[in-house]
Amino acid sequence: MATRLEDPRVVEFDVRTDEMLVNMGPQHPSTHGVLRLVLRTDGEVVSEVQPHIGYLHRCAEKIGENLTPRQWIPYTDRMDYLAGMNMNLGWSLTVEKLLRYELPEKARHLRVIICELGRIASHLVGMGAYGLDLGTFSPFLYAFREREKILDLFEEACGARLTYSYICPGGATADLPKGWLQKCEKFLDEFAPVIDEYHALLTTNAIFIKRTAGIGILPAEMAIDYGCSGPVLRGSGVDFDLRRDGEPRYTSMYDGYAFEVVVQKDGHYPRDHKYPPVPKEAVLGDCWHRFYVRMLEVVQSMDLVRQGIEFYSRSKGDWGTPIKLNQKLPKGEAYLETEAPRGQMGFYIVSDGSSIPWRVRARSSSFCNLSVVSELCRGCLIADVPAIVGSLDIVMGEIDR
Amino acid sequence: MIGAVIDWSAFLFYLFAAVACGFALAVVLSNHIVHMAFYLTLALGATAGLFLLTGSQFVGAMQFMIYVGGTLVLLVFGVMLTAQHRFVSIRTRAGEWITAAVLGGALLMLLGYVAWAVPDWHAAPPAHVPPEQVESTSRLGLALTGVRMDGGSGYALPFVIVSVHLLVVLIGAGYLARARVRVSDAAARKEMP
Amino acid sequence: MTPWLGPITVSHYLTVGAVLFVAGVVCMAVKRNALGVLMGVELVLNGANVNFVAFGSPLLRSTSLGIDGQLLALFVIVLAAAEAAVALAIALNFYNNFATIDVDRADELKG
Amino acid sequence: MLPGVQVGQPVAHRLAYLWRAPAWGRPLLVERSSWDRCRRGLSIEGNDVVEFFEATLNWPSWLAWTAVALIQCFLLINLVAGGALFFIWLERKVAGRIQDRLGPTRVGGKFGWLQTLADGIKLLAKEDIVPKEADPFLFRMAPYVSFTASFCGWLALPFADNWVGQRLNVAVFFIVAIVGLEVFGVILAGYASGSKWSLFGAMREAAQVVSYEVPLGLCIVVPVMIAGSMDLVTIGNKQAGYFTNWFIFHDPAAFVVFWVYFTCAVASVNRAPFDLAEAESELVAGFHTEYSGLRWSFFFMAEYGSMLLVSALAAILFFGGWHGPFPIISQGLVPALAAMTGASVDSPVLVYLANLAGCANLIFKAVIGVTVMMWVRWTLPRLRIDQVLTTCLKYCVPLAALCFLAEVWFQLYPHTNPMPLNRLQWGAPRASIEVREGWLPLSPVSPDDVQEAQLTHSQEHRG
Repeated sequence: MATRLEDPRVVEFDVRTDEMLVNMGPQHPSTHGVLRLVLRTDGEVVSEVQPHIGYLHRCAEKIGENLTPRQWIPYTDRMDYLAGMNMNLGWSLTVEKLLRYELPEKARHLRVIICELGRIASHLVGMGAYGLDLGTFSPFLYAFREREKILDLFEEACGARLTYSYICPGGATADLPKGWLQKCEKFLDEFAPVIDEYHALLTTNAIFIKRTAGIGILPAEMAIDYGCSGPVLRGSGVDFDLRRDGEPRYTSMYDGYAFEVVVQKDGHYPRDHKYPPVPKEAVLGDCWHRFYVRMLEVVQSMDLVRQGIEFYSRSKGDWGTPIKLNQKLPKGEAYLETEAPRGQMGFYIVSDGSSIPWRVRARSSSFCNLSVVSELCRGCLIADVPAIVGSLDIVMGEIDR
Repeated sequence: MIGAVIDWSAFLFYLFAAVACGFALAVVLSNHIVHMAFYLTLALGATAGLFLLTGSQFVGAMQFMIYVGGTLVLLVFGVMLTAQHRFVSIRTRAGEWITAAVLGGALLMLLGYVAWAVPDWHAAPPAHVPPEQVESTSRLGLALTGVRMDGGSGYALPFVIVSVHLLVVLIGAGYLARARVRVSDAAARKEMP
Repeated sequence: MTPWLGPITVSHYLTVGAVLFVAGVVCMAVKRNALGVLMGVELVLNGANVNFVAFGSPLLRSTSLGIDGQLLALFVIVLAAAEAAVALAIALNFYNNFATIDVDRADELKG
Repeated sequence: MLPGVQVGQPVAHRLAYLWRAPAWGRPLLVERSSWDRCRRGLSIEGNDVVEFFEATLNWPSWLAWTAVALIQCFLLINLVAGGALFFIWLERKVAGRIQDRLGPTRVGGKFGWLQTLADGIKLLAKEDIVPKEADPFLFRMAPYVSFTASFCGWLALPFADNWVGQRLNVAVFFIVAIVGLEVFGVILAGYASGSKWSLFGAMREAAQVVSYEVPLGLCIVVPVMIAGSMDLVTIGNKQAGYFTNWFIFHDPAAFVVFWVYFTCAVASVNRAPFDLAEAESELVAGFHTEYSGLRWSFFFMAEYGSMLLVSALAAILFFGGWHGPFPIISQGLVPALAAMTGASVDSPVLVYLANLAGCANLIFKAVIGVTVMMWVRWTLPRLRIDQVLTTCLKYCVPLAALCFLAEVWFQLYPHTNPMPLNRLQWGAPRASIEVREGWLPLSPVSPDDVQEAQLTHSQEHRG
């Protein structure tokens, strides 16, 4: 059978150069922390990529088996350190599931507000850093400028800017301070026009489209096979979002909220009419779509925060009482998955009846998302490797734990 | 009086000549292919300086542009493509060196003798040269299109022949180093049962 | 009059050209790396060019070649570029087929 | 005579006829000829200063020439090095402002003027490391090769009328050729570093610069064609007067070709979005991954030097060089000052002042060009290597070639003629052929002259 040029396995080459093994990382500007990618290259063409992980391993799960659930909260912050609030939430919900704890209404809305803000902050970093991976520096700082405002809000609520330990089993450590909601609304009003700036600098930029559209195409089946989740999965056109499709214990948090899962249906994204249309070079599942899904999720989260503010200010009661530090856990196990900014974040807890869990386990989304790298990077150019890895938006703290 | 000794054009000539000859010898004597390419660059750059000294500014700039900037970059590119460890320095046998040195020395002596054999060639240069005789760029350009104001023959046909030749070379080099289709090793490995 | 103190004449340039030429010839003869041989060719062509330009310079000799010397040098430069491109393509092809760049091992008459 | 094609008289006349001056051609400013010093081969400009040294200070001739050469080198090297200091500061300020930051604010007062100097001192104090796998000789040489190439281009660049290190009649060509040599340092650095990332950077640089030299060369031919000379002083002086005389506004082809030139210039000096050789997100730092300290800063001086050089070249080729948007030198400043002070129009002081203003004008334009490059760098993502080459071969080369052809058309058929096609008469040559200055040194030539020249030439040869 004659090999045709369109065959994806074909690598075109001009001059035979010997294959070269190149270490991209663990100290490399665009591997998002301490990821090490071993590239087998033939000139500029990458024939194989192997991710090597474990440089940030801190035994978080083992530590969790020696601390009470509330004591382990700060360690969850350090998993996906760009979305600490969402990590707190996942763990808290899991523990609450084990405890069969019913959350007060106000705490539910507080958690929605905080977690969606956390999602915005996380996507802002993902988006800015993606610009950095493609060689443009300014959007990164524009993104950080806005993220800073979110961090200010968080700081006001919980006193910390990166590792919050704010949401905890039973509710949150404190209620939102006075005037916080107004500040939050002000932020949202200011932030809305800035998104157009990002679209101008990145989404619709000709060079950006050239660099991302049609690159690193992840078919929906492959995404499902590898267990990808979050924007990576939805970027491939799979309509799946745990906020809608998850367990009732999690989805009930979003009861009463109106939102639409960001995924391409019939060639259109919800709300993409507000933005310049999908470029014709873009193929569903490529880097551009993953990026675009994140951009739209930012808008979606802004909507959710606005709704949450409304619900929160209308609801009565308190923000929940955190469980005791050494709360006895019922014998049994609980597993719950939440939709973190990077995808499906699952926590598993097994208790033998003491206050310290017998087994703690985290299922991180970045780990599964990273595992497709070697599939996506086969036959691409070296410059595409950061583009592809960046579009997966991985956080090593979550992978290595 | 030292002022009589320092004639700048002579000084520059000797400078460029020394650089050109010295690095040409270094090209011969060096065994390291990348070093050779570097020395060759310097030698050819100094030759361009010599061209400028004779008033042939266009040829000098051309030497920089095409030779040093184009051909040599191409050469270095080729060197880097093939500069595996075992090919960086391929040693030559001593016998070859001796033969080459004897023959080269003889050739050099012959050429050197010839260079100084004709008295007219080292007679004193003209004291005054009118500028329009030195300024040659436009005359060169016109000569290439076949117009000669000094009555010599034009170069339109050679120019066209060279153009066609370059086109043929372009196609030929592209054909020789053409892209080949190959299945990547990883994919091939996967194919194997 | 010693050549060192007198004015620079055509003969001086011819001497430089001779050195470049001989260096190129020796380089072509002794180098076993195909690209080294190519560099020798470039040196030879440059040696010839120096002569052309020197004979064509009105500054050095009143009965000079005129612009014909420079024109020939130009043709040589352009053709040298073409020659280098082809030679490089051949060298790379050779390297692709034989996995060596040593010309002494290019003694098979098949590709 | 050497073999060649003997072209008959009529064709010669036709060609010369085609190259005659367009009707709107501006009279050329009177230039001092540098050819009286042709005897020395490489003539050194600035003979006023030499005369001053010789006549007033009684210095011997060789010392005067040496002193002048040294002064020129000193000025140029300070321009390049000081320019690098300034531009690195400016880059940080521009980047800061673009990114909603302040940039340097502390060292040297409110605006952080001395930040680069402080960095430079820090770089000087750093350890000079040569990696174990590196080729030490080439590793050490490479930054100097880059810097030398970038610096040499300045030798032929005029700053004002006849303010030039070495006036060459092929100055444009020379500068473009020399700027292309900077790639050598980068390739050597990439190879000699013994690092795979550096090697990738070097390979990319080689491929990129060699291919971008083609459209760059085509682009500079357009203003050269308009001016009829490759001498930058002549090109600059042909744009004297108001900004309407600038070559960028000469015709549409020149306007388009400027943008192609700018793109190619950005690519050939390795600035974003074409900074693939040092793409930090892919290749760590590309060819200078293994460099630190002073050697590393030499690469940066080379980069900023080349940026300023191509911008200055653009200013001369397209934006009137030292001639401002309003007449400064010839029609403006000098007569005005002369009228005010009562001095003669040729007064050296006035000419000097006018040239100084022109020099500042040129540098101002060049700095604007560099600032635009910075603006582009901090706005756009980086292209991929295949896209860079595609941009060159698919867009820049055809566009430049088209502009070249269009410019030929504009040169052959002046706008003054309502029916341009009737110029396309290959009929009888006119009695007297006007030849534009710059194209031919022999101005007005009549067919008789040519015949006579031929005759005398053949007689000379027979005799």
